Amino acid sequence: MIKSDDNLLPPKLAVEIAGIKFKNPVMPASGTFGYGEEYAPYLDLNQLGAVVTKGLSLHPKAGNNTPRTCETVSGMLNAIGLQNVGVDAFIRDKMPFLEQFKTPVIVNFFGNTQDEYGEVAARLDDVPGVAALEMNISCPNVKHGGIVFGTDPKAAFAAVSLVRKRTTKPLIVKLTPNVTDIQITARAAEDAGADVLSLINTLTGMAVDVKTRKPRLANTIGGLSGPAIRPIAVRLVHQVVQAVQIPVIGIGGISRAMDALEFLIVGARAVQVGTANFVDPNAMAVIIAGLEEFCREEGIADINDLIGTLEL
Amino acid sequence: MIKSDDNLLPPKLAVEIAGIKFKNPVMPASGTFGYGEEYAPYLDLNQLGAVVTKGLSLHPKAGNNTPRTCETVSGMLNAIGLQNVGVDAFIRDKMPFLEQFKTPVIVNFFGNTQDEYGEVAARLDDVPGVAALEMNISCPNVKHGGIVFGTDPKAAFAAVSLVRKRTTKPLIVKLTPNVTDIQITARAAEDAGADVLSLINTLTGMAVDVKTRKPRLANTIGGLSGPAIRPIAVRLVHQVVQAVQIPVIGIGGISRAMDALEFLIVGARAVQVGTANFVDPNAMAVIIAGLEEFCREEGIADINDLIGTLEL
Amino acid sequence: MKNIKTIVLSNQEISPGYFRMKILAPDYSKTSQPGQFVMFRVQRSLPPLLRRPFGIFRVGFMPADCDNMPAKEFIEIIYKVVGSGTEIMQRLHQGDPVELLGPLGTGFDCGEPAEEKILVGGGIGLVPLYSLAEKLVETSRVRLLMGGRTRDDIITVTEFERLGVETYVSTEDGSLGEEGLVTQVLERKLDKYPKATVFACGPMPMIEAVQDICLSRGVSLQVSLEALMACGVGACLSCVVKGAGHTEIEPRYLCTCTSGPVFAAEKLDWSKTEVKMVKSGGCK
Amino acid sequence: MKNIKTIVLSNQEISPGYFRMKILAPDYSKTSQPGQFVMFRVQRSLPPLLRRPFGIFRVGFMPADCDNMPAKEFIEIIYKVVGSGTEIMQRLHQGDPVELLGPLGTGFDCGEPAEEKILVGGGIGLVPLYSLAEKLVETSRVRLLMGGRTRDDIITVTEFERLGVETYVSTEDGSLGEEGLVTQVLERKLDKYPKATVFACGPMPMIEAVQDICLSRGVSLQVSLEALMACGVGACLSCVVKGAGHTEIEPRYLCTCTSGPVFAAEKLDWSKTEVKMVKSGGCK
Ligand SMILES: Cc1cc2nc3c(=O)[nH]c(=O)nc-3n(C[C@H](O)[C@H](O)[C@H](O)COP(=O)(O)OP(=O)(O)OC[C@H]3O[C@@H](n4cnc5c(N)ncnc54)[C@H](O)[C@@H]3O)c2cc1C
Ligand SMILES: Cc1cc2nc3c(=O)[nH]c(=O)nc-3n(C[C@H](O)[C@H](O)[C@H](O)COP(=O)(O)OP(=O)(O)OC[C@H]3O[C@@H](n4cnc5c(N)ncnc54)[C@H](O)[C@@H]3O)c2cc1C
Ligand SMILES: Cc1cc2nc3c(=O)[nH]c(=O)nc-3n(C[C@H](O)[C@H](O)[C@H](O)COP(=O)(O)O)c2cc1C
Ligand SMILES: Cc1cc2nc3c(=O)[nH]c(=O)nc-3n(C[C@H](O)[C@H](O)[C@H](O)COP(=O)(O)O)c2cc1C
Ligand code: FES
Ligand code: FES
Repeated sequence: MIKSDDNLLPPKLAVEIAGIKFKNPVMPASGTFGYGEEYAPYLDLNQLGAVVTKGLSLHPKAGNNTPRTCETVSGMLNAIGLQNVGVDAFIRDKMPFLEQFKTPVIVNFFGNTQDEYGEVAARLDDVPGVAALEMNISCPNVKHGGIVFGTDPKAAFAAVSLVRKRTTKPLIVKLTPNVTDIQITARAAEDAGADVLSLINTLTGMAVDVKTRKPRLANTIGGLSGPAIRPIAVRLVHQVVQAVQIPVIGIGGISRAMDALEFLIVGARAVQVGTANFVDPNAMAVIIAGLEEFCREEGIADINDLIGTLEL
Repeated sequence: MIKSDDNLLPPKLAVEIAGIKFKNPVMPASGTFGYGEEYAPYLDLNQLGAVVTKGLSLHPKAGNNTPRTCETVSGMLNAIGLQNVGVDAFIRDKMPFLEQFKTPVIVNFFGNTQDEYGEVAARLDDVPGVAALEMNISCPNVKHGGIVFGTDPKAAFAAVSLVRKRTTKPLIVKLTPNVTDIQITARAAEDAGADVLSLINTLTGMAVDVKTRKPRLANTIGGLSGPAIRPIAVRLVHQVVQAVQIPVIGIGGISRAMDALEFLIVGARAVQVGTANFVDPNAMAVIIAGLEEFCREEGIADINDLIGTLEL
Repeated sequence: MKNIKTIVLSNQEISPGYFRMKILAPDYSKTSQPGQFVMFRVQRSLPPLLRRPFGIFRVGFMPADCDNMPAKEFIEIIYKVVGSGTEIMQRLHQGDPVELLGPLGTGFDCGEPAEEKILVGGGIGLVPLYSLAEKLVETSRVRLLMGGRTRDDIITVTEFERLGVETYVSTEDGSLGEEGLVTQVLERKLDKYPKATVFACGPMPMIEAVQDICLSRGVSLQVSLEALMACGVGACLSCVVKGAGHTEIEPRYLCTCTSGPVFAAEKLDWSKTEVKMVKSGGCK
Repeated sequence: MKNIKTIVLSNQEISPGYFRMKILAPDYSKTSQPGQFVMFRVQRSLPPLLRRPFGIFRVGFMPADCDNMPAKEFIEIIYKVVGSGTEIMQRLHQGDPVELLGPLGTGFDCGEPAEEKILVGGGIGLVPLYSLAEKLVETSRVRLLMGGRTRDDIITVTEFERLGVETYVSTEDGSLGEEGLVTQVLERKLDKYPKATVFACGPMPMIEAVQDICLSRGVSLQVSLEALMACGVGACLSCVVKGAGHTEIEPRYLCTCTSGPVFAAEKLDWSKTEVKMVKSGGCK
């Protein structure tokens, strides 16, 4: 490891994943940053490693009834229900805004059948501004009793294989943490042709209003995110990094540079910041600055020298 | 539901589970209350619904290297490694103290093989002061590549079946949350003869010291507990209650009466309080008082009328 | 609209359970519109995790600390202590660091000058009506119908009166003003001024009743809604309400944080149980 | 030993990064022994989740507030700001509510009167030695060897001197007292007083060096250790250290919170890398 010096160049934060160059390893997590434009007044999108969009489906999706979110101890539950404008409206109405920036755009998408996944991927394939696709497999497979693709290694393998055939873009598969052995789904996604894995999506959770005796979410069950889940996310990323050869993006409860560093040290090549954007629209800029400062203080010339340096 | 009145009797908090009468539904979670004597100076053990002991094994167990614990955001990781005095020393040295109290004693135990489980259960079977056994199935099965019993429904079924044969005491099986579908392990335990299920044990997690690049626990991975995990625990208890006929005890992140109520409303018949004991040795007394106050305010004459009243 | 790290200037209890907080807020006089809100970060550390939305009561200036400094621009919010976040807020002191994201959302449309303007406020719902009244009194006759459960819920009425707003107070228990619901008073006023424009903010049952009244009389109505918010900027889709013409097949969700919090009544779907998204309060 | 809900009486920075806090603590004069500690709950709400262990610096009395009230018994703790919990602690004010669980653990054994007593303190490790010194000076000659990295780490030396303790200061950078390690001074003192009893508290490398010295000279040593604690009462088994004779096959773990924090050196396993459980500090 080359030691940098205060008098020398600033530490290099750029990382390369699946052939895409990111100016730094920090990007938003899908669903917490809208289509980018919502946060543009507060944060220069050119500062970010990438922009990751809200999850898109073949057709526009209404989402769940309200209440859709609920704060928990150091976390939040959400059951938005994947409300989105649909892939075509996205390409038509949202992409032009994002193309103004020099930042790679990663489009998150999902389907309720294997074919829907394939079709969305295909429609995005020839959109020039799209740097990569992120396939969210935490969705119920309506053709198989609603079992979530990501919790069934076979369904995950089949869906990823199909998507792989329908896109030439780098394919990131986003894993669900709600499984007994994440190494199995990770390998299934890798074997099916994923270029990158990202994790974790939210952990399923629930909260009850003890006065009304009703669940706090209209959907009863939702996804837990935020600082509370970070130790679980770090463990899962650590396990996945050991199970696969392809790069991994770490997600879950990151709100400070210190948090991002935990993921990089266990071997993530980049990180996504979710709930923290709600708490501070400037969170990612602060994290990027914090990574630079940490590298400087620790004499790390290139952040790539830090990735995967966990000492066991 | 019979409405109580401020002028009438105080609300009834007693619950009965598997034939055991508990004066209220609040008891400590195994491993957070030692063998009872540690907290006796701070809390009248006669106030509690039950005492639940540290997990016991056939032979004394040394536990892991240090550091064994680490605070996380609104939670903690532990990898104590099940250090304990062993079942015989427990019966000889610890039971006499616990027998002084009028409170039922639940003995938590574990094994690294099916036979070890059976043997510990058998040794406890004729100990008069022991009201019930709580079988912790979150342990690696050394005979099957170290896969945790509780994550493998077949291994869980076999181990519980064996223990069932070797004890006449009520048998509580404590489930691990680290599974894709907890309803499957819950039913396996029920089918194998469990009288009661308790959940959740800790969620596996990890934290990294970014300066030293080492895991914060000597064991690398540990169990996450505390308020942070409550939404996950409530969801799992809700799912298990719907999957089985036998009573369920709710555990996970309970530190206030409000928290305990969430579990009771989704259908738990009793709750266990873990990490909160460390924060406040009097936590369980405060929770019991809070349950009584809630019942009074809401006009609930008997806490059993509240159990399982979730409105969907 | 931006995020500023700033400080509390003062924080006082103005009625049991209701606090009024002054926060240093440069530029708000130029940028904020009546009916807009801020996402308030209670403290840098947890809890609470998420920011809390509060209407802007008013924007003002304080004399500069010394000659060569600019006057201090501030906003005031008024809040009721209801849960974990507001419990921490009530203990904040002058000088404590907080963060403001704002001004956010779509505010009131002041409409044509010189019409009769009726403001209907229920409890804490009064808050966004003050800045509106400040603007409306410049051109129109303004009446405020203020309702609450008891007299403790009737706040800042004097300040509206100082603006020249005619105020009518009613409480459910009769402890202040007329006994009964504010909607009774509204019916009477509309009998007298059938061409008035109505602006309402308060608890959902009140808003629904006001909407029924205005709809049946063909009176123009704007309502300011509350919804559970995580981001406040349209990114999380937590705060949606159903827009007019919403169906399961062709959903029309509107974000309260961007399309609202103020909506012209005709933009919303008023079929019952639809708009009551925060009926059960937040999560504790 | 019990848990009390109490208040902060004062909280002041005594050296850069070091604070001294007085906490109302009835009965501690009767119950607490030199070397014992408290589990301190920083605030009722999160964070931090767990309590933080602190040695009791001293127990004292303040005049009663008015005639018919008892004198106010208090304890003092001295803490260094190192992480999330102590960062919140430094902002506590007089009157703020806190909780104390204590007095906990096994303290120092004062040994035979009239022997030579040498106290070795490194930085914040000085804390538990003060109450010990108060007791020892009644019967014995007491010397304090106080070490730190820089002069900022040398605290409360005057107070030891007022007790009649001879103090010798050394700093690694020579900014106060002798330049070098406190162990150099210890060697010289033991050359002079080979029959002394040594009491040491400080960072693990210092404690290990002191142990080497005392062992080789056959000098009796008691050490006060730090360990990561969750409960403080022997229930969680987080804080274990390896006892003398510990092997993988026949483990001998001792709880620092109950068998310690003070241990006679011969009770511990000193084979290297064994006792260094908090080398990397806590978790953030
Ligand atoms: C646009 C807008 C303007 C508002 N203006 C005011 C105001 O001027 N004065 C005032 O006192 N209150 C106002 N509210 C309501 C205020 O946001 C809540 O009372 C406050 O967030 C409660 O926070 P808590 O932590 O004390 O309560 P908790 O119940 O602990 O909060 C838990 C969660 O629920 C949310 N929540 C709880 N109650 C409400 C509610 N009624 N509306 C929306 N979210 C809620 C919180 O924001 C938080 O995310 C406004 C709400 C909105 C949406
Ligand atoms: C018996 C005993 C007596 C002590 N007496 C004093 C004293 O008088 N003055 C003083 O300044 N410090 C003392 N310490 C150390 C003190 O407990 C820690 O500095 C403090 O807990 C750090 O808390 P934090 O939240 O600021 O740090 P963080 O690093 O954020 O704490 C995270 C976790 O690690 C633990 N931790 C961190 N550092 C230590 C440490 N050195 N020893 C034990 N646990 C640690 C914390 O308790 C907490 O659980 C003592 C420790 C023990 C075990
Ligand atoms: C409100 C909300 C909406 C989300 N929507 C999506 C989504 O559309 N697609 C997706 O893959 N993940 C979605 N997620 C999950 C996040 O991308 C992320 O994986 C998760 O929140 C954990 O990260 P965090 O703890 O930093 O928030 C959503 C999360 C939240 C809180
Ligand atoms: C320090 C510690 C030790 C534990 N030891 C055991 C154990 O021996 N057996 C067991 O079944 N569970 C053990 N647990 C798990 C708890 O009993 C409980 O299931 C878990 O902590 C979740 O509850 P909580 O969030 O209230 O702490 C332990 C937990 C902690 C924190
Ligand atoms: S609060 Fe996030 S979209 Fe409105
Ligand atoms: S701190 Fe829990 S056993 Fe010592």
